[in-house]
Amino acid sequence: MRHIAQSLVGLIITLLVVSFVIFLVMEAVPGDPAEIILGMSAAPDTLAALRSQLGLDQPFLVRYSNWLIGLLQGDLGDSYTYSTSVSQLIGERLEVTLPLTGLAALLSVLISVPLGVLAAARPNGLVDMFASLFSQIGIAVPNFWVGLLLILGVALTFGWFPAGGFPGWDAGFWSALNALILPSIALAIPQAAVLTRVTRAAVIEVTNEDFVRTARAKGATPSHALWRHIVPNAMIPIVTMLGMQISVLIAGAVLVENVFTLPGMGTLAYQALAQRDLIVIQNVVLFFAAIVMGINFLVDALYTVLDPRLRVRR
Amino acid sequence: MSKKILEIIGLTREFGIGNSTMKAVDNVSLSLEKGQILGVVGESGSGKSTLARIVMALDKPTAGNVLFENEDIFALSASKLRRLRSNFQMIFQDPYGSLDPRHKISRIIAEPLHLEANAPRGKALRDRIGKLLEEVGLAAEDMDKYPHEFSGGQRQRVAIARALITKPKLIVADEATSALDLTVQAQILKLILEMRDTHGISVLFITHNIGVVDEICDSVAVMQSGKLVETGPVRQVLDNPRESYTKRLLSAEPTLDKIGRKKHQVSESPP
Amino acid sequence: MMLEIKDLKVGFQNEVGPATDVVHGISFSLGKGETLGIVGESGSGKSVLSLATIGLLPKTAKATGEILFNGEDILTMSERELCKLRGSRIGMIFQEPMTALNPAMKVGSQIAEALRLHSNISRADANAEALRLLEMVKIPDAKRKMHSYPHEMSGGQRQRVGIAIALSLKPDLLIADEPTTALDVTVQAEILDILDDLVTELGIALILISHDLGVIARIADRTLVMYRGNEMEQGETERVLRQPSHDYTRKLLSALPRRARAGLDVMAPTTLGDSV
Amino acid sequence: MKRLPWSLIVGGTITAILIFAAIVSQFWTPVDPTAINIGNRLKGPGEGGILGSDHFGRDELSMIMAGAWVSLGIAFSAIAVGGLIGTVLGVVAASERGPFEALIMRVNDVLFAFPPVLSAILLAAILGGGPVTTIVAIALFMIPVFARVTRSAALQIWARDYILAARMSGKSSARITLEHVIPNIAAQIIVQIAIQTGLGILTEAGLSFLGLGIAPPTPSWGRMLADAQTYLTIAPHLVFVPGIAICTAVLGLNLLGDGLRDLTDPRRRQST
Repeated sequence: MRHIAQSLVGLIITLLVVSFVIFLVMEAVPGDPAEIILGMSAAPDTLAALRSQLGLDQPFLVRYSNWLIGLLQGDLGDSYTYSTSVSQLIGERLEVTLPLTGLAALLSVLISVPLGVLAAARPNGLVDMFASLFSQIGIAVPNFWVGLLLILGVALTFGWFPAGGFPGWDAGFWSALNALILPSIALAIPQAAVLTRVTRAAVIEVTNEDFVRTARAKGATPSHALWRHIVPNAMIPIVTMLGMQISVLIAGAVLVENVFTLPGMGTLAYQALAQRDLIVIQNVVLFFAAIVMGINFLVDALYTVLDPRLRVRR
Repeated sequence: MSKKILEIIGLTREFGIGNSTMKAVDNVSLSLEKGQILGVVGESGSGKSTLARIVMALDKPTAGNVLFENEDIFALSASKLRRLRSNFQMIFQDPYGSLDPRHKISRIIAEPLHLEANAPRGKALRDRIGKLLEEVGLAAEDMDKYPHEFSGGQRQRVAIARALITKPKLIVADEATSALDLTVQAQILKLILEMRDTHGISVLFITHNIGVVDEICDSVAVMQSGKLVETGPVRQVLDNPRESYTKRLLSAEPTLDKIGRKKHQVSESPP
Repeated sequence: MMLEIKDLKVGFQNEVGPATDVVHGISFSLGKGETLGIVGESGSGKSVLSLATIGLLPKTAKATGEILFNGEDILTMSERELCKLRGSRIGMIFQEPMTALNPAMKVGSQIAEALRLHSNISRADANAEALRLLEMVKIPDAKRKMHSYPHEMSGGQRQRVGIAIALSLKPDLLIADEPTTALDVTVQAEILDILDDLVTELGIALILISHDLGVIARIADRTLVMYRGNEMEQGETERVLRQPSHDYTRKLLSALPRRARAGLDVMAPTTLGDSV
Repeated sequence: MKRLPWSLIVGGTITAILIFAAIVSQFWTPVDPTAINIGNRLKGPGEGGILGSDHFGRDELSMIMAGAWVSLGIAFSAIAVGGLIGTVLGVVAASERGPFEALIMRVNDVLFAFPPVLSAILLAAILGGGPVTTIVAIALFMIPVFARVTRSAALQIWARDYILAARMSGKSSARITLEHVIPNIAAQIIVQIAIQTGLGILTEAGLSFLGLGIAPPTPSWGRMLADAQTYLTIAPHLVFVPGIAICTAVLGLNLLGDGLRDLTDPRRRQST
């Protein structure tokens, strides 16, 4: 428990630092929001009026703390280009990005864990050869390219799934989910490749541990030893890698959303950059970073469940 | 002038674990005379290895002093301590972990000369290393090999050669023979005795093995859970132990006095 | 004879080149309730011999000869038959108590698992039996320790759990591979006492593998001395230690610290070993 | 004689070809990779150059060769910067321990929260897209990656007795790090460099796919794919050619990394 409390404090401190870094970087952007909104030809006094309306004339630290206070209250300010509040904008986009990354993470676990375990159960066997082929190639393919291939080979050839776009959840659960299938496969394959590799290595490593020999000496069959003793102890490196992969998934979402023209967080960040909508960039980047750190925190907490040795120590 | 080369006075070392502290070494006082071998014997958790590290100034005590030739090593300035270091050397337990696998034997053995101002160089250095290698029972040509080309016992000989190169007055051997096979252990013990006899080096011998203490030590200190239980000349402590822990330790050591299982011992008459 | 090993040879396949032979033709036999000590230094092949006996050699190993357990050859048994045999008819204790137990599983469950693998015993009955076994190996406060994880126990306690697991189904044969090497001497003495008592009480045959002649002397009726995969000699422990017939045994004895071999007054005064 | 791992041979060959093609592209390509030839537009492999041509009639093979230079150049620069900083931080953290180590690990956590695409978007807001943005964004992510790997490898070395022996000789931490720690972890760092260069190529491709990479008309594999999106149905070879180039390059570097690992650590031969 104390360990979890400690890492929670660590998480909050890191989040503060991250938000400060983001704010600092946005300060360095040439031109301020008022100029961007009104354009280059705006009159100086209109600019000044807008600046004070946006609170841009206040000192740096005041503006930073205003942003933080706003964050806590769920008020992230208004987008310059979308003319809605940023929080509403992010909320809408999360409806796409969260299911997309969640589905991809699920798919990759469902592919990689059984594949990696079965490959490790018989090293150099048929499953193992397939698994290593899959992981070598999977690690090397960019997810956006997998996306293009899926559009070309599945969407345009068979027409089972849409080649892009998102109808919204209002259009019905299944048609919305349908639009996310191919993108999540594109996102999942490279990740599943990495995870297969990690699973296989972790399972082989644990297989060589003394306690597995003890279990076999008790009369445990190879498969009993595998699922009852080896796999539970191999979960720690697997979960660690899964946690680290979340940031890769999120980065990948930006690319895959772009390929499938999905209105998610990634597209939002990308479009905001094109339109120099600084306040959106600032908040979206913080949001992404917070998700990455939050997941890492959960992984850390999961360790104590997986490994009883960590419950007392630390 | 005292004949004492090493004096440990009221040494305590605490470690913090979470919110509590644990005394790894608890108010231990010991002394070692010139040319003698002092065995420190104890089971795991007795604090004997922590004691060795402090004596080697690799760790600082929470309280107490370590006097080397009447000089308090923890009162010395860093530069003076560094100069003093060539006077004491250490031999470690694991012959596989104590030699850098990427360095040649000659470089390993010469390492302690690092701070010596007028250390030999070039041919003189190679001659000295060659002589040392022969002294510890290896060949001079071995200096151009790497550690992985040697067995555990041979590596321990290399470690001893490294300890001897600065002509130290004190050597701390931390379980130096525990990782070795019995026949190899006997050879290394013999080598340590020779080293003492020819160079007059004093040895602090840390071990869990009473038999080894009996074999080579002049005096012995028994430790348990950081505390000193009993100390004195080897014959006195091993033949007439005063403390119950010492007695227990001595009787637990398997010997060949009695051969056979309990029921056999009871049923059959002794020879 | 309950166990009869005839001309056992074990070799390991290498990635390139010929196999490395680590056991070159060992034979011995062991009757019910007997204890056999196998002594040797590192590289003597004694551990490989024990793994072969329980059918747990790694896949890269190739064994020839015969290991007859109650008349059936373990080397020709199928994996299924071996699984039935292991744990129920042959138990094994390993050297490292720190790593020999599953770190993520409660101690009680690890003992109960051994019972449940071989019989249709209910979970509750298995747990009750596991508790009895923990008490049998004299673990203090056994009821609470049932729910402990291995890391919450000392090395000696973990080794007792190892013994409880190995003896849970009262096997005919117990193999202990350096069971006390990683332990302190006082704990070693306790573990040897427990092994001695239980083996006698349950009438189990024991193979104890050790590098320590003192441990062998304490518990073995007969002793087999091995060196680099070969038998040097075997016989009654008393005879092997007091009147060794092979030079290597004499060398081993003379390498013992004086104190440990003090009882052997018949020892010829040899010098400490000469070569590495 | 120890047999070389097959992954080392295959990976080394692919990587060598890649580097060779990249260097050659600076002197010679079949056609000028930026030369527009509208008459030759969207030709398939064989009809317009060996690998076909794109929507401006540019020669795909020439663009792939020139793109290799960009890809490798950016990936290597990013690894050089990020890898060096990360390695130094990791090694120093392991030797100093205490608050300094804690601080470095916290900084790592912060950097780790910014996947390269995110920091590239942030940086692009200041600097605009381009090679510098790409290199910095990838390098920033490489810092924690290398710092973690080197720190944990170095900590294992610091626990060895030969380090104690070196300390007893009066050597400073810096000297011990140079003489004992770095030589003993060098193999692991080299393996990381190979694998992370592969990741760097993937990331560079992703960033130029988004238009955050090197500016046109300099060819880059990622933007070739972005352009191909429009002609998905009429000229699918535009999707295959750059994609296979990326895939092969990364595969080669990964195999090279695996091979090097097997070579230096035979114990892991089965486990990876």
